[in-house]
Amino acid sequence: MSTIISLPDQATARLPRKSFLNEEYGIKSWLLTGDHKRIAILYLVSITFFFVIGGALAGLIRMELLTPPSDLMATDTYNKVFSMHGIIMIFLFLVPSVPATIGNFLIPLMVGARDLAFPKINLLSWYLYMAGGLIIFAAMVLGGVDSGWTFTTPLSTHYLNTHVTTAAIGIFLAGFSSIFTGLNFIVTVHRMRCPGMTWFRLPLFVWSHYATSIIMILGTPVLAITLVLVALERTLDIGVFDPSKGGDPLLFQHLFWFYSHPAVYIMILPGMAVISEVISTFSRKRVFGYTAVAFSSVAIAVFGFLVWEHHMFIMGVSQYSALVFSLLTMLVAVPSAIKIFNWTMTLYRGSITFETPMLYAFGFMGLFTIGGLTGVFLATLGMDVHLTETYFIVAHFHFVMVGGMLMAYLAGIHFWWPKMTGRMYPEAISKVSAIVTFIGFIVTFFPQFLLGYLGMPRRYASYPADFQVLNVFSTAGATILGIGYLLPMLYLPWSLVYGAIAGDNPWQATGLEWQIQSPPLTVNFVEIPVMDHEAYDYEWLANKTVHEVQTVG
Amino acid sequence: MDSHSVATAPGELVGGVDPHSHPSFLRHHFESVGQQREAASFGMWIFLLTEVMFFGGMFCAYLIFRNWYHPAFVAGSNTLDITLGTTNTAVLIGSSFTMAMAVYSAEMRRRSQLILFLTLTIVLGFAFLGIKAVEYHQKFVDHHIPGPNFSIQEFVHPSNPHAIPLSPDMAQKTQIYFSLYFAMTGMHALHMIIGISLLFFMVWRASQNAYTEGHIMPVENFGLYWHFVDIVWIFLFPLLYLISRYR
Amino acid sequence: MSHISPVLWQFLVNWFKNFAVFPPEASTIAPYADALYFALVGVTITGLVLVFAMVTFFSIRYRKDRHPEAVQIEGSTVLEATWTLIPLGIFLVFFVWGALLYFRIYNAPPNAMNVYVVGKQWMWKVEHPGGQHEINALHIPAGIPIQVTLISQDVFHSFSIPAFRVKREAIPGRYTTVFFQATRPGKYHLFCTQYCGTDHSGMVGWVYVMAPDDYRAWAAGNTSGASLAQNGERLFAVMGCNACHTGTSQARGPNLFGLYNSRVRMTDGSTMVANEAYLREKILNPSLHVPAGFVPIMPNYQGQISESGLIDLVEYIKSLDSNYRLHQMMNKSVLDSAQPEPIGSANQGAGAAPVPGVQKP
Amino acid sequence: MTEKIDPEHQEQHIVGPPVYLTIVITLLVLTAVTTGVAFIDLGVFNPIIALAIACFKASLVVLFFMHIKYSSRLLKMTVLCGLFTFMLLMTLTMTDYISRAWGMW
Ligand code: HEA
Ligand code: HEA
Ligand code: HEC
Ligand code: CUA
Ligand SMILES: [Cu+2]
Repeated sequence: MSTIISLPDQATARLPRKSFLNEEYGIKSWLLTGDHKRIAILYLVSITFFFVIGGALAGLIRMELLTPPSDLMATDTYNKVFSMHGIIMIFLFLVPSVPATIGNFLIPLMVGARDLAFPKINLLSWYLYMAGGLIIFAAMVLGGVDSGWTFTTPLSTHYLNTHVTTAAIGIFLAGFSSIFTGLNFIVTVHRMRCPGMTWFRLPLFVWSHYATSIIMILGTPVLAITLVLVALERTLDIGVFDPSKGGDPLLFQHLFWFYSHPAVYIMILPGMAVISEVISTFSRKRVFGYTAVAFSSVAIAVFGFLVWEHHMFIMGVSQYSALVFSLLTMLVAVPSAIKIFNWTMTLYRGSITFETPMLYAFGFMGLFTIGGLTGVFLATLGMDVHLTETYFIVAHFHFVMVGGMLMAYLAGIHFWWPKMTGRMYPEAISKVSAIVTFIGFIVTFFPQFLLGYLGMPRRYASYPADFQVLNVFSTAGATILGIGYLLPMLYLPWSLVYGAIAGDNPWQATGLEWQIQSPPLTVNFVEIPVMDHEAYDYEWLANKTVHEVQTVG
Repeated sequence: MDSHSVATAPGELVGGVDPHSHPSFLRHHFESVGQQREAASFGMWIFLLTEVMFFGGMFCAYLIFRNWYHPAFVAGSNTLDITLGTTNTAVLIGSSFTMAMAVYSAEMRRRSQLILFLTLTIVLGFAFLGIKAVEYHQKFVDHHIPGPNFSIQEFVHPSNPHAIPLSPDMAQKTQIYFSLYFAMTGMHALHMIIGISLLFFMVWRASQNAYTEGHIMPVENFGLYWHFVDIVWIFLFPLLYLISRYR
Repeated sequence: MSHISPVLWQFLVNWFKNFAVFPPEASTIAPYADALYFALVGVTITGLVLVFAMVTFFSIRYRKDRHPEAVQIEGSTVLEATWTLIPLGIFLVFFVWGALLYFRIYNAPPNAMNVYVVGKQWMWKVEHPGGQHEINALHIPAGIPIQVTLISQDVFHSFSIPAFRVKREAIPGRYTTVFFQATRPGKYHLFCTQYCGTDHSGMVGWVYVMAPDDYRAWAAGNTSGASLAQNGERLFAVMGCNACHTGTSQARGPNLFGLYNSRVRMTDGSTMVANEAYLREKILNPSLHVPAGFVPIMPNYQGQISESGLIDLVEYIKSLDSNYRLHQMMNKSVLDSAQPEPIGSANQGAGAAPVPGVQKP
Repeated sequence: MTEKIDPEHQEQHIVGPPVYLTIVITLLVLTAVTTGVAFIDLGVFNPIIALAIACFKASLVVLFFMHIKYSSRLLKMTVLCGLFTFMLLMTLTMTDYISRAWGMW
């Protein structure tokens, strides 16, 4: 059973005359569109905007931390900077990053549907996102928020006079945007699959997004009500989280992390979705252990709801319940390991090529493994006591979020760029930027593990001089990292005009989305396809030139 | 064996509507009316799940504080007007009934009956909000609204006929009870207000014959929403009004 | 650039002189934590090397030039089971290991010397049993188990001593405790690690670990005259507590002698341990838990006593317990044995015997 | 595996007024019962009975007014899934509160 795929040469490919990009013109046709592909592009543009802001704030953080005293900005300003950095990066960038752009674009294509189940709700969710984003942006411009992204009570409710309520409203709206995205995905996956597309023929991308959506719809509302209560506490002075009234600030932690822990899986599962596709495509092999990978996604989503208290181990929760949650956290780490090993084994006896997405995917595997295993450090009760609230955590979550998800996001953007735009990105420079990103990343965040074990607390504007050397490394790395991210922002737009024409299936991939023209038509499929083979069936693809199954000419 | 393949097979009657007749309300990306309706009601249920979790956060808070500060919750609960509360429960259940009947009328394609039941639902909804407003006003008069003006007078003096007076520290905790009371009933009332606004819209659409030509999905989905709001109240009522009434 | 490089240079030099990538091990906990840490690091490196080696090897061996035909493989249940169970097993080992350490850190031995720490925006106020007060500094003797009882006056803070590998959140309205035993005299960082507002990064201080002699000398030189328990005793009279808690059988309030750490039966039939948290709660919210056989007539003192005052009262009530006193005496004797001549009020607050107003029944 | 949307049986089950009337009357009666029971001292059983009645009422609404009784298995699972997550939130939070050493419970 070996596969050589020889599709017709893509070099002669030409841009299709009609596609979703030129179906209609004018700003209105974009702002009122129901087309999931256009909404994906809207998201792409807007999250990039917020990423640049968040990144610039990260730059400020690193600049301040270059020297021990808080000399670049006042401590107050610094607090606002990292709070806004966290809030923007998490709620406005990472949570919607892959699902709302790549997922939005691809899920209907992958399941063989004309659109998501509720196009208007999809558009509404973008508007909610923008409203939320602009409100948060306004909160930042009007003076900032200094609660950290975790809004710890009673600090956020009674001791800050910054725009906490405004930011909470913004997050509330952005949260509903993500609820609606999740809702749309679930209904689409359940109800809109094309004939022959059984659950176990779905690409793993869809499985992962399905799992993500479960978390989005079940977790996000708890965050919403928690923020409402915080806002009510600030405005109307109710006392649910206020210890001086008999309320319990720990209850806030419970409710907040009930969302925010599962949310970290909202932030990684879509990344894993991308990696499954990329690794399979560039090793021309079916993903090793398809069912195991599919179920591990769902397992992560379900177990993800059982472990939130590991963020509160030293906050005065009962020691027995800490035991329970530490144990459950160990369990949730296992499905991630399953995935990593399955991807590794997918390479075995494949026929591997090293295009940019694949490089990012390798980066993901390495960095996520480090990030994930350091998560296990934190899940280990006695270790967490020393490591919590230090830079070790900062390093942990940047490894999983930036090294994991952001790498995966970039892998995905590069991988599907030809599909989205019909043009190739420039290969050489993008490889350089992938490598620069990787190096920059390691230099930035690896020293933070050491800093964390040394005991440097997070959210510190000034720190003892003993910690400076490692911080200098970190700042230097962040500069490299910034360049690594800046490059795609330059060459991707460039490729819109000058990039080579991609053709329908430049990667010789098997997904339904690759069997139609790039960029696709607004209706996606002229005729609803009939799925008659497994996902990642490279045999089928190899024979495809014989039996032409293309739905769009 | 995939079901969607069946949906595209010709000559099948889906949901009573011929899939190939393509009624005007069938949106382009759906294959059939049946698929569209299934999707819509599934979507609505998913949305209701998020609502369950939304209220769930407050129920969780309620559970904890009720057990910590039980005497305060008893005292707070006993200040609520049980007649108004029970009436309101009945009113809301009635409105759920009229809503169910509205859905039925839409299914039966009876326009005037549909409008009638929708209007009745509006009336009952307003009745509920009206009674709620009276209760809120009462709380306002009694200084039982959490915040700087909150007063524990009633709970420390034996002037309160219902409850044994609490010690001052426990009486303070009634503020937690009222915080939860206002947060929960307030969120519930907010849902009612949204619901009533949608009802007005639906009466208008119904009068244009929008729901009585086979396209009953909006009415049905709105019905689900309305019943959900009713269910929330079904739990709020015993939890907030009926704590140790026998005192 | 010209601004950065001298700085960089200077600190590179510094770094080679003082290669700090690892914090000092200065408590009995630290070796345990470090052992766990290195075990975790070992597993991480193993896992990473495993993944890295496989990826590299496959990438070279099966790259397209060498291996143009991919071989389709379904999967393997045996392999799936392997990499489910082995990591699970490893993780479970760490779960147990970590849990043991956690309980070691948060459950002090009964003879631990008690130090109170109050966190507030943005400083640490330390109160020693002997009545010494310090701000943003903590002087402790080496070799003696120490329990820090924490509370916050406003928001969450977190009391962190990296060299000891311990840390605990200070919570408004509740006591939390953390335990350690310093081993090496020296000066160590003390941080507030929970974000607590504007000056969070300024809420830092030093922990001075001293040889027992030095500690006693320091304690003698810094005492404010009265121990915590003595202050508490005074407060007990001033607040009128002794009006009811006379310690006699006709008293309106229960006898507080020997109350600390005993099990108290409540009116609702449950029992509670009368620990610091319970005592504090009794003074602020007396009607939350009512001991069996009493009418809840005790007034509440919310808003009338500061956190330090509460600590004094609690320490006083604790000192009425002979067991507790005994344990503290043992500490004292450890301290004393280091140097024969007895020194003033180093630790005598807790041991301050017969307290007027409360008699043995 | 895949949930079935069988178009033939998907023919909307129309619930008629008699059912609705029965349900609404049951609900009103139960409201009266639950209020009445609240005035009798049953110790720990008061909240239990109140909640039991509330759950029963809610199930009636879900099953009949909201047509779950006649809906596909997918929708039934959806409802259960919501309940399950809600219970998770409650029970796991409670693991902390009931076992806190300072015994506020
Ligand atoms: C994308 C986001 C993301 C992801 C995926 C994770 C994944 C994990 N996280 Fe992380 N975490 C965060 C984002 C994330 N985290 C954030 C943002 C915070 C801080 C929040 C704040 O306070 O601001 C945080 C904080 C945090 C804490 C709290 C620390 C504290 O506050 O004290 C803990 C504690 O348990 C933890 C644990 C874990 C674990 C066990 C995983 C696991 O899911 C990881 C599983 C993965 C692996 C285990 C790697 C793969 C395994 C292998 C390749 C097998 C290796 C081989 C062998 C074992 C031989 N995380
Ligand atoms: C998706 C999430 C995400 C991402 C992508 C990042 C990206 C980065 N983060 Fe962030 N970070 C968080 C989520 C994220 N972070 C969270 C949740 C916190 C906790 C907040 C809290 O405590 O409340 C945090 C906190 C945090 C801290 C700790 C602050 C503290 O505790 O005191 C630091 C310190 O180094 C840091 C650094 C960085 C750096 C260097 C990057 C880099 O990867 C960013 C690199 C990107 C760019 C630089 C932008 C691209 C470049 C350009 C657009 C060119 C223009 C750039 C400039 C002019 C500078 N972050
Ligand atoms: C009016 C009388 C009165 C005064 C004044 C009073 N108490 Fe009490 N105290 C009681 C009574 C009665 C109880 C038992 C019933 C209860 O818990 O309310 C009690 C219980 C206690 C308990 C718990 C004892 C146990 O066995 O569990 C402590 C501790 C305590 N008081 C400390 C204090 C302190 C400290 C003060 C002063 C700041 C004080 N009391 C003032 C009457 C009083
Ligand atoms: Cu106190 Cu940070
Ligand atoms: Cu977590």
